[in-house]
Amino acid sequence: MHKDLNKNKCLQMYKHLYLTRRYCEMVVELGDTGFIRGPLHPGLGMEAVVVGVLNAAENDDFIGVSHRGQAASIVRNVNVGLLFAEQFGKLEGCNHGRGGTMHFNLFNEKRVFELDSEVAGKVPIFTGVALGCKLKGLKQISVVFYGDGAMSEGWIYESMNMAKKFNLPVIFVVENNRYAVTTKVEYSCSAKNLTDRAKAFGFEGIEVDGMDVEKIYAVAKESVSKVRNGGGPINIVANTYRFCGHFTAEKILNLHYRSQEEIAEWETRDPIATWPQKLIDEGICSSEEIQSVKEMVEKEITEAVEFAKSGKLPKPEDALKDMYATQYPGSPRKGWF
Amino acid sequence: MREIRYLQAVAEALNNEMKISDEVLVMGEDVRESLRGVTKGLYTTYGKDRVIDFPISEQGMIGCGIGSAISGFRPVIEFQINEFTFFAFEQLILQSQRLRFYSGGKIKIPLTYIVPGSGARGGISGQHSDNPYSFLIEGGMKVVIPSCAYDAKGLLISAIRDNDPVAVFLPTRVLAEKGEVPEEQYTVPLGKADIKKTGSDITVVATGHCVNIALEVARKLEEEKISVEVFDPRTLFPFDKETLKESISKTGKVVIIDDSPVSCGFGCEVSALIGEEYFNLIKAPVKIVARADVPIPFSEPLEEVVLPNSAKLENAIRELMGRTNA
Amino acid sequence: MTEQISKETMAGFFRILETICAAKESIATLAKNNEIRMQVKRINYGEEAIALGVCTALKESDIVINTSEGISSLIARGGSLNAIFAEIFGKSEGYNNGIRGSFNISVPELGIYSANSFSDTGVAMGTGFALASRLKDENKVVAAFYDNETVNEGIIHESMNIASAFDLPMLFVCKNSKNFKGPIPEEFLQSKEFGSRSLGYGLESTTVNGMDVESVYSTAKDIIKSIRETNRPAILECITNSCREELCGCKSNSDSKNVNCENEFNGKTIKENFSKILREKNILTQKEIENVQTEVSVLVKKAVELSKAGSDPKPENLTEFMYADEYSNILKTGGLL
Amino acid sequence: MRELNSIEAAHEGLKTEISLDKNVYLMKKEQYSDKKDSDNSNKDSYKNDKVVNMPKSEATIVSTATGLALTGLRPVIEFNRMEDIFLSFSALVDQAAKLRYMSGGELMFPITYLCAEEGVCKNNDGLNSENPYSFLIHGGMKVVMPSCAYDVKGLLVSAIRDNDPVAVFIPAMIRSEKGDVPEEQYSIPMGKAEIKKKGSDITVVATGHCVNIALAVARKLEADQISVEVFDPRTLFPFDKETLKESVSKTGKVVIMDDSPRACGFASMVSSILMEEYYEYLKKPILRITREDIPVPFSNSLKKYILPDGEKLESAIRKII
Repeated sequence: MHKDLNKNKCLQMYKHLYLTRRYCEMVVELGDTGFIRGPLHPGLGMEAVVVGVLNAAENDDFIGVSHRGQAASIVRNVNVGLLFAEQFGKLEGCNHGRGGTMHFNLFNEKRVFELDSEVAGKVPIFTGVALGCKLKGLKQISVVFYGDGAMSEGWIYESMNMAKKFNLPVIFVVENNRYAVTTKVEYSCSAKNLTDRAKAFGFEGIEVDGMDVEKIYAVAKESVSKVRNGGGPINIVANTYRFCGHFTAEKILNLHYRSQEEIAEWETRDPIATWPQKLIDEGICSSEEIQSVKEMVEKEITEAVEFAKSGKLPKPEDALKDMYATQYPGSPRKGWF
Repeated sequence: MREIRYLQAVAEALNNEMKISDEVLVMGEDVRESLRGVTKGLYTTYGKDRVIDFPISEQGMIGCGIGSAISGFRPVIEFQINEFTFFAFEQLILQSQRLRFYSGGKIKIPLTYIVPGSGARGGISGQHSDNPYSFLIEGGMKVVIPSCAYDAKGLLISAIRDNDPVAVFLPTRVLAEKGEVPEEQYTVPLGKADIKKTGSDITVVATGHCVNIALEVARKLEEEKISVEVFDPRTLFPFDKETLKESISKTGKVVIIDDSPVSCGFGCEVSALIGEEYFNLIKAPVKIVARADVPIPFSEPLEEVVLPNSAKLENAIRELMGRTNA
Repeated sequence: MTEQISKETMAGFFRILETICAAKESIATLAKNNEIRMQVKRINYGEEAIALGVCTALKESDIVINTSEGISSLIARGGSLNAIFAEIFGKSEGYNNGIRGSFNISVPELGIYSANSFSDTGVAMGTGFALASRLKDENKVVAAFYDNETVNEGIIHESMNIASAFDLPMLFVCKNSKNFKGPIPEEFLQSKEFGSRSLGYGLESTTVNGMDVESVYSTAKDIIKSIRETNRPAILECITNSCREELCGCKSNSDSKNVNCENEFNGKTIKENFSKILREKNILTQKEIENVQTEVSVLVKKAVELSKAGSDPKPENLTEFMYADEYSNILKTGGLL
Repeated sequence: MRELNSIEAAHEGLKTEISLDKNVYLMKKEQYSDKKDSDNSNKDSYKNDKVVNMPKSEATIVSTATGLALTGLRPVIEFNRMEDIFLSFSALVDQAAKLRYMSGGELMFPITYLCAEEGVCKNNDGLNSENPYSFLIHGGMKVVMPSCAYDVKGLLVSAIRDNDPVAVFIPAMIRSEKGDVPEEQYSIPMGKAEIKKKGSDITVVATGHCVNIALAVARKLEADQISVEVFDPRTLFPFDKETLKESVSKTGKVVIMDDSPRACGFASMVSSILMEEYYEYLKKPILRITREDIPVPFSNSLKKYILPDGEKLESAIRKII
């Protein structure tokens, strides 16, 4: 076990993993039953990456996560009810019903921003956050997560170049779940190793098993301290897998891009199962303690859903508010009179 | 005649064009598996050389399309998400649209862009719900937006056979609708509007799924003896002025309903056109019912406010009719 | 191994080089005298050998994607001076009917295409030509030029990734000038040469002295041969001292008649070095060299005279240039009421 | 008062703003200068630590600025070629313009995009002659377009102090035109139009360098007893409807002159507002004098055909009156 991982921390990480998993499962359930609108992109199977990295980072570091990065809010102790409320389109939600599923903004309080409609678009934004840290002399670093599909976007290349040029405190974390929707990473990415993309710019690229939260934690811990001490950007490539489809609608699409065997094989490495087993095997904690975390989580989830369901819907007449911080009469223009 | 869904009509048109001509290629993201349903089954029929999946690199993909179009192919590029047009905006406008012009008319770029599922899809929020056609119109690109299955098949075929870049927008809200579609290949000419319903009191210019809204409102108002003419431009650019002129000279009143942001949008262009050329035919203000100038919010009650809908259209029509009646 | 370049070829190179230099000098003079609408600061010196070496190493059926400094490649591929100058004067006899003007001239009949861009985004277009060649089994190679200005654009990344992932026959020719003060390589790139970025795409990169016609030609010849055989793209990085006022800030053109960059480079260096080699190798005598120079300058003068007397393009043709298939009313009568 | 040209005025405003607010940074691409020597000296005198030289990666520069805003800075980005707007289009329209709303009004993006070499000028060829502001308006971004040196400084200062993304377009044609500019820092409120010349017969809505053309035409027509009111919106978006209402209620006739594409352009927007809200005042068709829907060709003889100019404006006014 890593030296910084004491019993408390280990159990805490388990809670993060399990809560994220339960949250995602709940979201899918609520989506199926019509409580949540639109397609959903849960990160089932990929929880360990965000949990490992965020536990290694400080609580005030800036985090930009992808549409499968729900774990980030959970690690930062956000009330899960705020996320549910947002997905229910309620006023109490973290974006007051404006952003919805893929755009959780908890930046002001928790320094976490989930924005991924643009695939790679958040990467330069968080490169900019790192530049801001540097210009303002802040000690924080910026960590940005993106998928293997986003690696083909020009923005990644430009951001990596800029990060290296300004020696920015930023960690690029690739959540390599092997498929950009249906396209295999070997098909779309021409680099022999994904870490070559970073090496091409002359900075470090580390590959790590994305299903093993301890290994991720260890790699992230070291990277965070290097980056914070002015070592410049680092690229972590975490190999992971999503157990579910790209989005919830995939169930009805009848796609054949991966085999059931492949999924089953990856499922044996599920961090939600392997991590507590390891804790018990190594005698760090008892199965009762694991069980009590589970119960705590179930309670939290139930309460959160209740909270969200009882929330208020935003008032229709507020739909045009908050477009601009400095308001002028007549803007934004209504589309009708 | 048989009835099929809008999306099936699109897929059929594409499939047949690929069958007829080896020059037609399909490019896009996840087009082999066909996430959007437009390219379903094409990969197994035509193979990897004609149905090409791209990495998520929109600029590179459009560039690749331009190059192969100049070399004699007719690529059909699918944008999986409407906002992806923004990523490749430079390639779309400055290159694909302008290369022919700046080469002095020496080259042809027969490209077709398909944007399946444009517009709000319900619960997909601000960055996946745009209808970016006004941007392309301003850039000078030909834009079509079929409103029913019949038009979809005919217009897509025309678009593919056209020798310039044409953007085809397929609004989410009509994709599942059924309509009569002939089995054989036929074309609906670009630049020709269609009167979806004739009427004598007021002209409603409606685009894409708004045509259905307009028809619904028209039927409702019929009971109140307001006769609404529903004008579907089908091709937004080049716009069919003549047919509009005929309609206006009959009715003298216009409401435009269009699902893109109002400022500098397509609605403004039609209104300005009327104000400039048909001012004397008009007897009342030209009203626009369009999206408000904000991104689409996630929450349902908010989304309803931002988007054009039948209630807003009805209000606008009533106001215009009332004003002149008074 | 590279075969010896024949004497005839070398003599041919000299004539082309001389033509390029003479044309550019003439353009610079015309620009300074405000006889053509071209900004002096955009005229580029020092990339002649690259264009010459690469273009002559290509087959006639191959494709060249030009940068905004396109005149060298045009002349190297046998473009007509008259049509080039007519275009620069904006006359209808020009290659693009006077529409395109001084930069980015596209000449389909010579296999030269150029994007409407100062950022050389035509590289992306190049992948399409290469794809078409592969699909049609034409065995063409596409040489796409780009320079320091473009090297940090994401579109380069996307194009290289696509070319490599799809095995397209493309040669990326990077014109890396050490003089450009804008994106200074040392400052903007942590890895020493742009070529090192090829790692990210699993590509081979070769670096040559871009001031040396022979080495550019023979290296390009080898690489192109291997591209044609393997269909694998490659990168050729040519280091130059080229100079362009807007990028290196020197006042080479504005201040004096002499085209002399403070960075000790101008087109003449390449020319003079090359003619020295020709003399040393007894390929051309001083007399013969002078003869070529006189002939070329006469041709250039004639082209300028002819172009000045050319006819202006007609507005009636504009819509035809814009659209291959016109429809009634495609254009409004903007401003022509 | 001393006279400055527009670029000098812009840099003066920007420099003062940088010294007043520690959060304002200038981000620019490439170190070379396109401008004249006088501008160079201006630029060099920026405090070095407040200028960030960015590699040429437009999309990422714009997006990076969005990130900077998240950390509380107020970046000013300088664009020097109009193709930059196209290259960074998604970062502008899909990120900067949308993220505040999508965050539920929690976040703020005080960013200024300074487009200082915009539009047609003598030596610009087609590519640099793009005028892409209507694209940004359609994307919901605030756009200002000053028409003289005084407005340049005042509006730029307002734009920097505004808490939202604002694009400031300084037309290439007015770049070197001089005007009176006070030395002290002042601001011109955004969203406020200005009547550059009063008149009673017809309102000419003119933007950017077209204001000067309109003024010249107005003076010329005075001799013919045609009194032209020249309306300069200054802020294209949000557009000042009230002032336009006053003007049109007086004249009842409008010509809109704008140097951007016609289809779905700024002129269409103004025209549609008139047709919808102020229809009762209108006595005549609203004519638009804009660019053709064709890119600007290189050849001078064709340029004249494509671009709006005084002749076209004059004939339009005469046609209406």
